[in-house]
Amino acid sequence: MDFSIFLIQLLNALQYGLLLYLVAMGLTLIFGIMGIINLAHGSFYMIGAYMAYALAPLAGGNFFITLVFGLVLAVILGYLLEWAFFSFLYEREHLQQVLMTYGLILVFEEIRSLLVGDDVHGVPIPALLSGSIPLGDVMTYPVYRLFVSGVCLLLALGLYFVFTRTRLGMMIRAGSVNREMVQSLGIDIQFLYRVVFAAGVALAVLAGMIAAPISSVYPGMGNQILIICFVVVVIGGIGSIRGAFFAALLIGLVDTFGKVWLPEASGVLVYVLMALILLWKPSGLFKAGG
Amino acid sequence: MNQGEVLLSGQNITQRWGGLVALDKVSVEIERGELHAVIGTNGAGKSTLINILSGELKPTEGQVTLLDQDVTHWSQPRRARNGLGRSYQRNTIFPDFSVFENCRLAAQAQVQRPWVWWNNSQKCQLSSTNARNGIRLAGLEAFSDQVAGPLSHGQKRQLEVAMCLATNPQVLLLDEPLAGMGAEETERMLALLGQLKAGHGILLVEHDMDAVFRIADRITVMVNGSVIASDTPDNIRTNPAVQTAYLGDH
Amino acid sequence: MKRLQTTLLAAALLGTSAASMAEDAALKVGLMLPATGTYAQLGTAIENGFKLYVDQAGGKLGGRGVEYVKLDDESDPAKATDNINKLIKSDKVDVVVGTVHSGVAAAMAKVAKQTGTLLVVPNAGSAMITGPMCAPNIFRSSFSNRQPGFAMGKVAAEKGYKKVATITWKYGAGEESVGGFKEAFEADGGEVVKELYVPFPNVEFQALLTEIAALKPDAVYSFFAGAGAVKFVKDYKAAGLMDSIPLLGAGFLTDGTLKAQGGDGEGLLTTLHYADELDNETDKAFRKAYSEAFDTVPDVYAVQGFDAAQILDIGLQAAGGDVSKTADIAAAVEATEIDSPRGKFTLSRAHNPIQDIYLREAKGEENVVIGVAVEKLDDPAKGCRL
Amino acid sequence: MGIDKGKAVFVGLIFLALALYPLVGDSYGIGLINKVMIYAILALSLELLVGSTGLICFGQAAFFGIGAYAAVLLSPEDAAASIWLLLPACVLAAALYALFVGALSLRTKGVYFIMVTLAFAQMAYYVVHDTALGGGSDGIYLYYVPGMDTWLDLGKPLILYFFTLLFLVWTFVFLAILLRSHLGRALAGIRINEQRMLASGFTTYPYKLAAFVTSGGIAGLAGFLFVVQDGFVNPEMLSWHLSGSLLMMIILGGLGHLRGALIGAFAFVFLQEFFKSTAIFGDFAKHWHLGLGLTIILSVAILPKGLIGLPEWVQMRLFGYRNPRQVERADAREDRHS
Repeated sequence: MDFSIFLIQLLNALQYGLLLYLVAMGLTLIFGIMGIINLAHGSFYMIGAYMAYALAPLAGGNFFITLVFGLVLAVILGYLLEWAFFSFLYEREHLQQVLMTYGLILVFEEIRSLLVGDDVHGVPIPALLSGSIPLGDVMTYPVYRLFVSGVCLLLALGLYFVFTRTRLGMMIRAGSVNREMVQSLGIDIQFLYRVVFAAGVALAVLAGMIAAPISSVYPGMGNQILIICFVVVVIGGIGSIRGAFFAALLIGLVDTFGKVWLPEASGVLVYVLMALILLWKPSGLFKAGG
Repeated sequence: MNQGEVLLSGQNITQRWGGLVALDKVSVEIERGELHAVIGTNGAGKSTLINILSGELKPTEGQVTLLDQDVTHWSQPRRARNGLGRSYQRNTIFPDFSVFENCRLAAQAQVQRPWVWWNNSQKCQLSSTNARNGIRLAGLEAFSDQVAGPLSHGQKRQLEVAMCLATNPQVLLLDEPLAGMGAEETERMLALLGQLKAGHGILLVEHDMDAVFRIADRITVMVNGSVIASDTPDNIRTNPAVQTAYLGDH
Repeated sequence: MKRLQTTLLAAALLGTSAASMAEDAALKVGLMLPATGTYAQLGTAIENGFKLYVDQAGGKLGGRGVEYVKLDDESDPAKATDNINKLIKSDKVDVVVGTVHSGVAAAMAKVAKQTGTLLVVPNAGSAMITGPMCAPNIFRSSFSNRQPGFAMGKVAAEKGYKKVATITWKYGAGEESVGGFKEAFEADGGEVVKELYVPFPNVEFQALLTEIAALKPDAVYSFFAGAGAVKFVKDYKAAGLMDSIPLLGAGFLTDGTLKAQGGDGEGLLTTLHYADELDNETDKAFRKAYSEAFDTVPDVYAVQGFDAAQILDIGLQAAGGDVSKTADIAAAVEATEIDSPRGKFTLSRAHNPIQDIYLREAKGEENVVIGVAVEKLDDPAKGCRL
Repeated sequence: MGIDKGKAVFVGLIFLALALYPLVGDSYGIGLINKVMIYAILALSLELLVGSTGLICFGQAAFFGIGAYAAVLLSPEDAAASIWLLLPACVLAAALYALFVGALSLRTKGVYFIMVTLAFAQMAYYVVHDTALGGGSDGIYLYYVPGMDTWLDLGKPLILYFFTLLFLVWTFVFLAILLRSHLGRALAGIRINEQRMLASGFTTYPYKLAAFVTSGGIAGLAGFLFVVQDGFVNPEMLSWHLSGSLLMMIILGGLGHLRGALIGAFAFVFLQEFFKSTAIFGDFAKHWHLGLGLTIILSVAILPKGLIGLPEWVQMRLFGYRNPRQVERADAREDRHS
């Protein structure tokens, strides 16, 4: 593999990893803060992608207006779901959370089927970003993929700032380490939960929406990303924001280069990686709240 | 069985959490026939100490000796099988089991071939005998067949001690056995502790000062991870350092 | 002795009357197709096609009225045996039609072979079904995975490509399709320089596209379907490879996916046993009727459903509507040239279509036929002992 | 601990009903009940982990699938395998993988354990799906049904039915005996309060590992039976959807009771059949996942104790009556969690 190809692969790995980070982030937050293991998180990604498709006509086909629409809807959806469903899960055991959110996946998929059908849909790349940059002699790199990476990176930085520099971030970090402590500090825990949950949903929905133009939109797309996000969260350390970031990039690298160098084993590789990391550090690379 | 023999000791135990020093070169000794109380304000390091002695935590530095053996690197269960029993601040009983079964299960840890899956555990002589022994010592004979969950709080604390005793320990580490007890229950527990110390060494972490000064043979006072005094109750009462650091605030 | 004779006679009489009863009763058709999950859309198209034929035939197959029993196979092979058993043993269907997923179809074929129930496979292209699992009572109205691949191998060689890379999902259908391509292409002097595989049903292709760019082959042969096909074509285009390295594919790459690909599939050459704008009257009539009945344009899956019904009709006509006369049904079907919207085709001894594979070009939302890649392409049916 | 007579009679009646069913059932029914019995064995294996030991394994399907794949891969291609060799081999294969997974995943706790077992199951899934070993996504056939010389022809549905029933009863009795042994009691103790078990001197890790391996082996047995019945394996047998369904079975029946797993397996399959039924739901049956999903959510929300707890639940809702012992137990539990 010559060097320029290697660099391009690195770019691919980065882009995939960053997108994973965006989805896994919500998963790890919701678990870290609220103690809920949410299997339906992949469904939010799926919902996001379908929003990018279904809301486009309402937004006059403008991708960015669709994004804003979708985000607003996502926050509302997250808020309502927390109120109507997830708030009942806090005191439940993990097993019950697993099953109830598993049931939720089935419900979301069927509602999707009823509302938009089972077709595969494409979402056009916004004209502004539809160009591509030549890389090497035959290959070009689409600007939109760079845009996705850029958005993910910006969000990662933004989240890092929120977590380390703001009062809300401190509350969230404290909450993921010690829930009782937050309560005893007189913080409105219910409000905190709703904010975190809505943010988690919004992140997954956003990931789905910006991924839609490159991934297209199809039934069952949420389940695929869910499992891989679990791996990200486990490797990074449940509840760790930094961990999710590094683990997602690691998975991006292993997946990308695995496909090229070890195609036979590429499906298994990420799980082997996870096994090795857990052998070394049974609770992931980073501590909760970090 | 020599009264006065050192059963369990911790030497120069230091525990650091990152930059924070939770314990700074703490040394304690527990002798047979002695009830040794550790007191201190919240965050003084009492729980950390008891966790290190029992094996739940590995100290950053220092050594733990149990019955003349260096057990610093032993796991908690291994220490437990070799004569170390402990209770927790919170009840750690099995609420759905009978009082007897709670103790029998604890005693079962001593059974040599636990994987023999076809034998009915209820017919195990060794664990049943030890369980009954623990129940008798803790004075719970009347409740032996009752389900543990509905017992009163005091009885549950007694059961906690009984479960420790069922494992045939030489040393008991008791973490606030009096917490949340009424006056009558406290008296019963104190009487029980008084009886037990004859054959055992007991380390008691407790907030109830009156009780501690009534029954302890030796009191160790901890402040901010260090031992500031370790002496008889009478001497502790008059120790000026203790008065300013601890009793003064009380 | 006399008593025995009477008994036998009575039994014979009873037997015939039971048989004629069965012929009068409605033919129970079990439609075991995906209603949920990734393949739900294909299931609907097949069902529509099947029903269209039956409606055009006056609601009858082989002279018997038709009654449907539908079952969602969930594309889950682990449940497939139970599902088809339910249709056969509990719902007592006479015929089973299904399905899309190869793994499910393989399990169905096994049960059909054991029980002797008539089975028509309207999509799954697994070599197993008309290979080791072939049986007189099992028919396929679609294709074998090898067929479109083989045809494209011929086309690629004719176009003068020397070095070709292949890319597909790491699963049965993909490997068989690439195998077919390789067989034909290398027989005609080409060389497959690299076989690339993506874990199924992963749709993250970027790494392998970069690999293709590094290899710089003369062309790329690909086998993807559904969502994977949409994404692959879009990614291929976005990577800038579409202009420098021609993309070839089995027809599923552009069937029912062109709209979702949003123009990125324009001009793609694919091979399949069906195409848009075929110049035959059956197809024109079929398309018109289908559009009117279901308010949508038919695709290859609808054709396969339509032909599944047609195959059954031909066989049952010959057997007088009696599903138990497997030999008669098989003989009739094998002897008949089936007048399909895809053009006329016959069934091989192993009951796989011997059919023309078209070379098509994607134009707008249609795959327009530009020629026949291979005429009357058979399938080797390895392992079939018929 | 002592065997409750009422429960024993209840379970005995279930087994009796299963033994008598072939007298009334048609061939479809026998096949279906056979399959449900296999799921019941699988659910029992999971119950040992989840209900008895408190280890929430979200990858049980992997052991099931590995047992099944072993049955196919270890059978000679052109002859029937002897079950004397094949059955132990399948159990062993599944148990070995369980040993590997358990040894690693038991180092983790709580949610980690759930996710890690899930991920290891996915790993096994990809191995059979992607490597030449497993025959890929289409799966592999078993052409000859394994037998025991000539007198036990498992190709005959009725013989297979009683063969499966025998193993179901065996599994149940085995687990019932195991649960009252030292090992079983220790597992119960670990479920309720591992801290106390450690403090009492139990090195809990080998106990948990023993449970994990035993459970894996039983799942492998179920996998073997599945292959004998269907003659077919496919990677989807290892999918996480099946693992999820199994968890649902045991919680639907009633967690912490062996008979819960038994009831749950039957109830779950019945529920699926119900929602899929076009006779009841017409064309909407195509969206049967919706009904199933809602039922899962509702049953976990309303009936956390499962169908076993139903009589008590009805009593409480209808008559406002609560068994005082239960109340205090519940309080005791809260006490523990606080």
